[in-house]
Amino acid sequence: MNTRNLGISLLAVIIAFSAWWIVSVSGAVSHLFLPTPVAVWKAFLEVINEGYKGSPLVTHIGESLKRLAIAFAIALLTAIPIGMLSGYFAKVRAFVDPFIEFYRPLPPLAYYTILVLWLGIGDSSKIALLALAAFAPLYLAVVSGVSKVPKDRINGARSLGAKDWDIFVHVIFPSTLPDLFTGIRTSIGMTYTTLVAAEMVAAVSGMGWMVLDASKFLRSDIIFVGIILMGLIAVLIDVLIRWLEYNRVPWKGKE
Amino acid sequence: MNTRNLGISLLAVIIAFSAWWIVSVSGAVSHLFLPTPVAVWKAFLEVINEGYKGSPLVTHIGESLKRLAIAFAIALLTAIPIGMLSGYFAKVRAFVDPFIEFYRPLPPLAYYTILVLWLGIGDSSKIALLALAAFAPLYLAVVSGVSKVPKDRINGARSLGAKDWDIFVHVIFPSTLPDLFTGIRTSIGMTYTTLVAAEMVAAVSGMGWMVLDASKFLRSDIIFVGIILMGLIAVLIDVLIRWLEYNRVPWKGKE
Amino acid sequence: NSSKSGGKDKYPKEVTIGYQVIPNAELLVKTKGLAEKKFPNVKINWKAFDSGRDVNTAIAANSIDLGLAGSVPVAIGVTNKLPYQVYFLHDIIGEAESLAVRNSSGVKSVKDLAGKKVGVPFGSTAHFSLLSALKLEGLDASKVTILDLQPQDILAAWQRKDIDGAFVWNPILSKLIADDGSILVTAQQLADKGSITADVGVVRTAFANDYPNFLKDYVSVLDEAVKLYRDKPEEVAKDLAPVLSTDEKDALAQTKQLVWLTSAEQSNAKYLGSKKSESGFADVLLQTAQFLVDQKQIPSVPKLEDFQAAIRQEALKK
Amino acid sequence: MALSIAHTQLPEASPSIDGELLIAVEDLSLSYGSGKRNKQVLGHINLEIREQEFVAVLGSSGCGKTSLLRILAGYEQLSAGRINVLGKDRVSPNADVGVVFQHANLFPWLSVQNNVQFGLKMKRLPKPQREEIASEIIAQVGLAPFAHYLPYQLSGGMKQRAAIARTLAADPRIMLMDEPFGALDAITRENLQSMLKLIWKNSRRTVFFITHDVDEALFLGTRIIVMNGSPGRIGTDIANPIFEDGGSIASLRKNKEYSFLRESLLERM
Amino acid sequence: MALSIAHTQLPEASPSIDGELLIAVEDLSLSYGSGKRNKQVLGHINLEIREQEFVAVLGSSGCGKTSLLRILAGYEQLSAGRINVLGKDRVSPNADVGVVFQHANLFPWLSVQNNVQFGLKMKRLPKPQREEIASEIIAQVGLAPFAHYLPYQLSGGMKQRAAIARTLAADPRIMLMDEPFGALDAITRENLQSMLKLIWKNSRRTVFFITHDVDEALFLGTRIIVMNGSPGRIGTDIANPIFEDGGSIASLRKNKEYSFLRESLLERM
Ligand SMILES: Nc1ncnc2c1ncn2[C@@H]1O[C@H](COP(=O)(O)OP(=O)(O)OP(=O)(O)O)[C@@H](O)[C@H]1O
Ligand SMILES: Nc1ncnc2c1ncn2[C@@H]1O[C@H](COP(=O)(O)OP(=O)(O)OP(=O)(O)O)[C@@H](O)[C@H]1O
Ligand SMILES: C[N+](C)(C)CC(=O)O
Ligand SMILES: [Mg+2]
Ligand SMILES: [Mg+2]
Repeated sequence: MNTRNLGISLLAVIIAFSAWWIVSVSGAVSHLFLPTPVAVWKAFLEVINEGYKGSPLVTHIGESLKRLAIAFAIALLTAIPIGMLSGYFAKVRAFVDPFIEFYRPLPPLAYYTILVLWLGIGDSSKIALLALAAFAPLYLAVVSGVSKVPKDRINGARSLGAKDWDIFVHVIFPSTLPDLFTGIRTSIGMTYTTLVAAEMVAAVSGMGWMVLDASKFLRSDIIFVGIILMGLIAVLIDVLIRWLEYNRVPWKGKE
Repeated sequence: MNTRNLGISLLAVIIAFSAWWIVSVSGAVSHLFLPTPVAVWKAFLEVINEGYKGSPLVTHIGESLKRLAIAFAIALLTAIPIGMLSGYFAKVRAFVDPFIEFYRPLPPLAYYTILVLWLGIGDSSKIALLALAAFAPLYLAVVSGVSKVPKDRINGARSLGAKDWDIFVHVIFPSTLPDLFTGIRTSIGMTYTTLVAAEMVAAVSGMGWMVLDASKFLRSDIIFVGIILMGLIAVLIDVLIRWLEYNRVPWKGKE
Repeated sequence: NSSKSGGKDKYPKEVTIGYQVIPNAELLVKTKGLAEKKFPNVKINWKAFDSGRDVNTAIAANSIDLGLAGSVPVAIGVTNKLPYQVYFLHDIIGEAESLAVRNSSGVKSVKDLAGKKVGVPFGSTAHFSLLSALKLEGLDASKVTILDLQPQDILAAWQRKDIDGAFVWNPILSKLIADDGSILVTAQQLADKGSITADVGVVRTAFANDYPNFLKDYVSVLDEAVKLYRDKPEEVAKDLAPVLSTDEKDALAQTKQLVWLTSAEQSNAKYLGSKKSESGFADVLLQTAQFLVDQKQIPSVPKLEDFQAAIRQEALKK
Repeated sequence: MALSIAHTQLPEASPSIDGELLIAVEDLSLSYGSGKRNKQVLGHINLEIREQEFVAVLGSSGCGKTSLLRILAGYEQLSAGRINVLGKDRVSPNADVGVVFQHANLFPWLSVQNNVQFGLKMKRLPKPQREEIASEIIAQVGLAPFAHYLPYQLSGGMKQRAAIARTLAADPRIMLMDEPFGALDAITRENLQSMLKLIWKNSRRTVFFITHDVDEALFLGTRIIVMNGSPGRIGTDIANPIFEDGGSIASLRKNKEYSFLRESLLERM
Repeated sequence: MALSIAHTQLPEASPSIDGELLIAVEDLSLSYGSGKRNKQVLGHINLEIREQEFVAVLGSSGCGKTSLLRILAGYEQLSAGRINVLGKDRVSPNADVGVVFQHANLFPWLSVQNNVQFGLKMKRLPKPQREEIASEIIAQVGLAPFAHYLPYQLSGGMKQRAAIARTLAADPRIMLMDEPFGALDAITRENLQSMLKLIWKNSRRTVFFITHDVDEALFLGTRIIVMNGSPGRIGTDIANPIFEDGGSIASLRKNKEYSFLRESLLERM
C-alpha cells in the first residue's frame, strides 16, 4: 500500500464496511451468519470491559503474542545458525534438507497430536507447533541468502585478510540480512496462521482460543471481533518488521 | 537437494530411520507416543488392503488431491488476472490490497466456522478454505512479478507496435512467469498445510481426515502412516512443479 | 503436573484436573471452589477440554492427573492401554444427548433415516449412541450418511438445512429443537436397552497409587456437590448458568437431563461396583469397545479382565 | 554530405540536408521530480533531424542524452517547449520509431526468431511472411545458426545483434540507439560498428545514436552533436567532415583531420 | 625504464628490471570443467613480475585474462605448471595480494569509511588507528565528503574509487586489477586513470592491470602484456616505450610513437 493511493484504499475499506452493514441490517441473511457491525462493536466493548471467559482481552492478546514471540525466538536462534551452515557447506545442507523438505509441507494439525503426546498440553506443545511453523521459512531464507552471497565477495574479503570466522561474521551474516528479513516476514506469517491450531488443545486464553470458543457457542459477534483483532494485529506486526527492515537494511534491492 | 551429495541425504534418512527404530523398539517410550516402524508398516499394508473406515486408501488420497486441485485452480483463475491488474494499475492495487493484507495472515481456522455457515458442510466450504489459503501467495507473487517488469520492456514493446492488450498478453504475462512459478510453489505449500484444517469439518474421507480420525481413536500407527504419506506426496508435487518450471521457464534466474 | 511428597496418606502439592463444560457434579465443584476449600494446601489447576480425545492425549502425555471423558473415549483409552483408571461416574447421560431430526424432513422413526444425512462428532458418546440406535432398529449404518461434525458445525449445517438430523448434546441440542427440530431417540432410552453412555472420571494410575487419600477425599467433594444439587437444584442452576453461557431456567433443564450419582450409589454392581469382578461398568466399556470393533472404528478389543482392572473402586469406599 | 571545415575551428552551424524533416524540437526543457526535489535535466534544446541523417550524440555522463532520446521515443514527456516527431506533436511509443538500448532488452521467453518477429506480429502480419522477413534479417546480422536460441543462451554481442535485428524487422522510419555497443568488448564492438554502418549504407534509415566513444561517433555519424552543461543543452552540432561511406576506425585514425577533430570534440564535452 | 624500440618492430623480450621477484609463473595451464565439458582456457603461460612494475594486460575477450588474474589472487587453482606468489607455491587469497574488480564489489552494508577500514579491522588494528588510516586514504581518492555514505548512495565512479581505497588501505604488496574502469563513462574514467597513476607514482606498488583499452594500457603500464589465442597464452610482453611518469592520455597521443604502438598492439590482440 503506497501513500499516494491511500484514498482509494480507504474507499475500499469503506465500501466493504458499508456492504457488510447493508447486508447484515437488511435481514437478508441471519445474524448468526453475519452479525451487524453494531453487534460486533457491542461485543468488542463487552470483551474490552468484561473480558472473555475469565480473562481480560489484553490477557488473551498477550498470551497469544507471548507464544508467538517465544516460538519465533526459538526459530531465530536455531534457523539462523543451521541455515548459515547449510548454505555454506553443501554437505550440511544435504544432511538437513531431507528433514526440512519432508516436514515443511505437513499440515501442523497432522502432527499436533504427536506433539501433545510428547510435550504435554502446556504451553510447550503450543510453542513447539508454532516454532516448527516458523522454522522452515526462516531456514530456507537463510540458506538461499547464504548461497546467493557472491563468491567474489568472499574471495574479496579474504584478499583483505579475513579468516574463516571473519567471513562468517563480517561477510556472510550481513550479506544474508536482506533475505533474512524476507524470511522473518514469511516466517511470522506462517506462525501467525498456525495460532488458532496451536490454541485448540487445552487452552483457556489466547486470541485463537477465543475465536474457537466463540464458534463453539456460535457467538458470531465474538468470532468477528476476534478475526478483526487478529487481522489488525498481524498488519501491525508486519508494519513493525518492515520498519525495522527499512532501518536495518537500507540497501535492500539497491545493490 | 542436489545430486552430488545424494549419499549424505540418504545417510540422513537412514540415521533418522534407525534412531526411530532403536528408540521405539527399546521400549523407552510408549508405542502410543512412537509406534515402531514395523507397526507403521503393518498399518500401511492394512490401509492399502482394507482401506480406512470405509474408503480405500486411494479414495482418501484422491479426495484430498481433488479438493486441493479444485481450490488451486480457482486460485489460479482469480489470482492471476486480479494480480496482473493490481500490478499494472496502482489504483486497482490500492483497492484490492487492504483485503489481501487483512485476510492473508488470518489463521484459516479462525474463519472456517464462518465459511461453514455461509457455504455449508459440503466440499464447497472445504474448497473455499483451501482456495483462500492458495489465493494470497499467488496474488502477491503475480503483483510482485508485474511490478518487476522493466518499464523499458513495456516501452520497447510499444516501440515495436504493441497495443495495450498486446502488452498484457505478450509482455506482462510472460514476464511474470518466473514469479508466477515461485508463487505457485508457495501457494500449493500454503494450501497443503491447510488440508487437515479443511477436512476437520464433515469429512469422511481425505488424508487429513484420516489423520484426525486416527488421533480420535489413538491410532498412532495410522497417524504416522498419514503423516509420512502426506509428506511424500507433497515432495512429489513439489518435484513435479519444479520440473514444469524448468521446462516452461528455462530462462529463470538467467536474465 | 503433581509433585510427589511423603507417604500414601499425604496430599500432593499440586494436582491438575482436566474438566469439560458439562452440567455435572465436577463442574459444580469447580464453579463453587469446593475442592479449593477442601484442599487449602493443594494447588489445583483446572484445564478445560472439549473432547475425550484430548483428555486421552493429555493423560497419555502425563499432563493431567484427573480427567473427564465420555465412556466411548475411555473404552478407546483402555483398549490402547492408557495408564489410567475409572474412579467415578460424573453422570450417566440421560436425555442430555439425543437424536434430533428436522420436522420438515419427514423422519418419524429411526428407520426413516435411510438415505438421510445425520451429523455427529465421531469418537464421542453420541457417535456410539447413534450407531447403537441404528443397530437396535436394524438399520444398516451404511444406509445413512453419517457426517463427522463438531457440535457447532452441526448447528451451522442444521440452519443451512445441510443435514436432516444430528445426535448431539447441549447447548446445541436445545437450539436444534428450537429450530424446527424434535427428538427421535434419547441416550436414556438407549441406556434402558443396554447401551449405556456416561461421562467418566479417570485418574492416572500412578497418581492414584501415590495419593489414594486425596482421590478418596476428592470423591467426597463430588458427593457433596451431588447432595447440594439434590437439595437445591435451582441454586445450583443459578451457579452453573454463566458457565454454560445460558440462563437459569435452561441450566436447570440441562442438569435434569443428566443423572448425577453419589459414590454410594455407584458402588452398586450396576455401576462401578465394589469388587473388580462385579463391575457393571466394565461390561459397558467392553460392550462399547466391542461395538466399535464391529463398526470397524477400532481394530481389536482386550479382555473383560482388562476393563475390570481399569475400574478403581477404592475411592468410592468410605 | 561532409562539409569542409577550417582546421582551427569547428563549424557551429547545423548541417543543411534536403531530406524530409522527421524530428523537430524547439526550446525543449525537461525536469524530473517536483517541489524541492525538482531537477532540470534538459534546457532549451533545439534540434532538427531530417531523413537519411545518422546523428551521433556525444556528451559527458549525466548531461541528458538518454533523457532526450526517451523524449523522442515517447517514453518521457517534456516539461516545456515543443516537439514534433513524424508529424505528431504528442509523441507516444509507436512502431515508426524504433529503439535500441545499451542492454539488449530482448524478451527472455522468446527465441531470437520470435524476438525478431515480434514487431511483425504486432502488425498482424501472417505467419509465413513474418518468418520470412525475420529469417532474412537474422541472417543479415549473422545469427542464422542461433535463430532458435533463447536470449540467455547468447553472448552479449549476439544479444545486441538480435536487438538491432528486432528493431530493423519492425521497419521503423527512425532508429533511436542509446549506447548500443557500450557494454561490449573491443572486438565485438568493432564488428557491430561495421555491421551497423553497412546496414545504414543500404537503408539510409534515419538514426539517432548516443555514444560516449568519440571514435565511434566519428566513424558512424554523418552529423555529430555534443551535449553538455547542466541542465543539458546542445553545445556543438556539426556535419562530420571525415565521414566515409565504408572504411574502419583504423583507417579513420589515419585521416589527418582525425586527431584534431577528436581533441576538439573531447574538449567540448 | 622505457626501452627504445625500432619503429618497424616491437621488442618481444621481457623487460629486465632489478626489483625483487614477486610473481613467477611457469608453464601454467588452466582447464575448466571435466570429461567432455573440459575446456582448456590457459596454456603454457610463463610470466615474471618484479617489484615496482605496473603491468598492463591487454587481450581479446575470452582469452583468459581474468582467469590468469584469479589464479594469481588464489581464487582459482591452476591445472598444471608452477606458480609462486610472494614466495608461496600454493596461493590462497590473503592480505598481501589486493584485488579490484570491474564492478566495485563493496560490502553494501558498510559505509565508505567502514569498507575502507575492513582490511585494517581484519588485521585487528585498534580502532583509532584504523580510522585515521582510512580517512587519509579516503581523502586521497576524493571521497572525504562521502565517508559515511553507503555504497548504494554512490555513483559508479565513486564506488570504484572506494574499492581502490579499500584495497590500498589494506596495504597489499601486489595489486591485481581487472578492468577496474571498464564500466565507467569517459570523463570519470580519465579522472580515475590519473588518480591511479598518481598513487602508483607515490607508492610504486606492484600492479597487474587488465584493460581492454589500449590507450589506458599505454598510459598506465610500465610494461604491456598482450594475451591471445585459445587456450590463451602471452603473445607479447614489452616494456612500454612511451611511458611517462605524469602526463595524460591526450599528451600521450601526441607522442609520435603512439599511433604505431597502438596499431601494433591492436593487431596482436
Ligand atoms: N527518473 C529520473 N528521475 C530523476 N532524475 C533523473 C531520472 N533519470 C535521469 N535523471 C537525471 O537526469 C540527468 C540526465 O540523465 P541521463 O540519463 O539523460 O544522462 P546521460 O547523458 O544519458 O548520461 P550517461 O552518459 O551516464 O548515460 C542525470 O543527472 C540523472 O541523474
Ligand atoms: N567458471 C568457468 N567455467 C567454464 N568456463 C569458464 C569459466 N570462467 C571462464 N570460462 C571460460 O574461460 C575463457 C576465459 O575467460 P576469461 O574470463 O578469463 O576471459 P577474459 O580474457 O577475462 O575475457 P573478457 O575480456 O571478456 O573479460 C572463456 O572462454 C570463458 O568462457
Ligand atoms: C498452518 N495453517 C494455517 C496453514 C493451517 C492450519 O492451521 O492447520
Ligand atoms: Mg545515458
Ligand atoms: Mg575478464
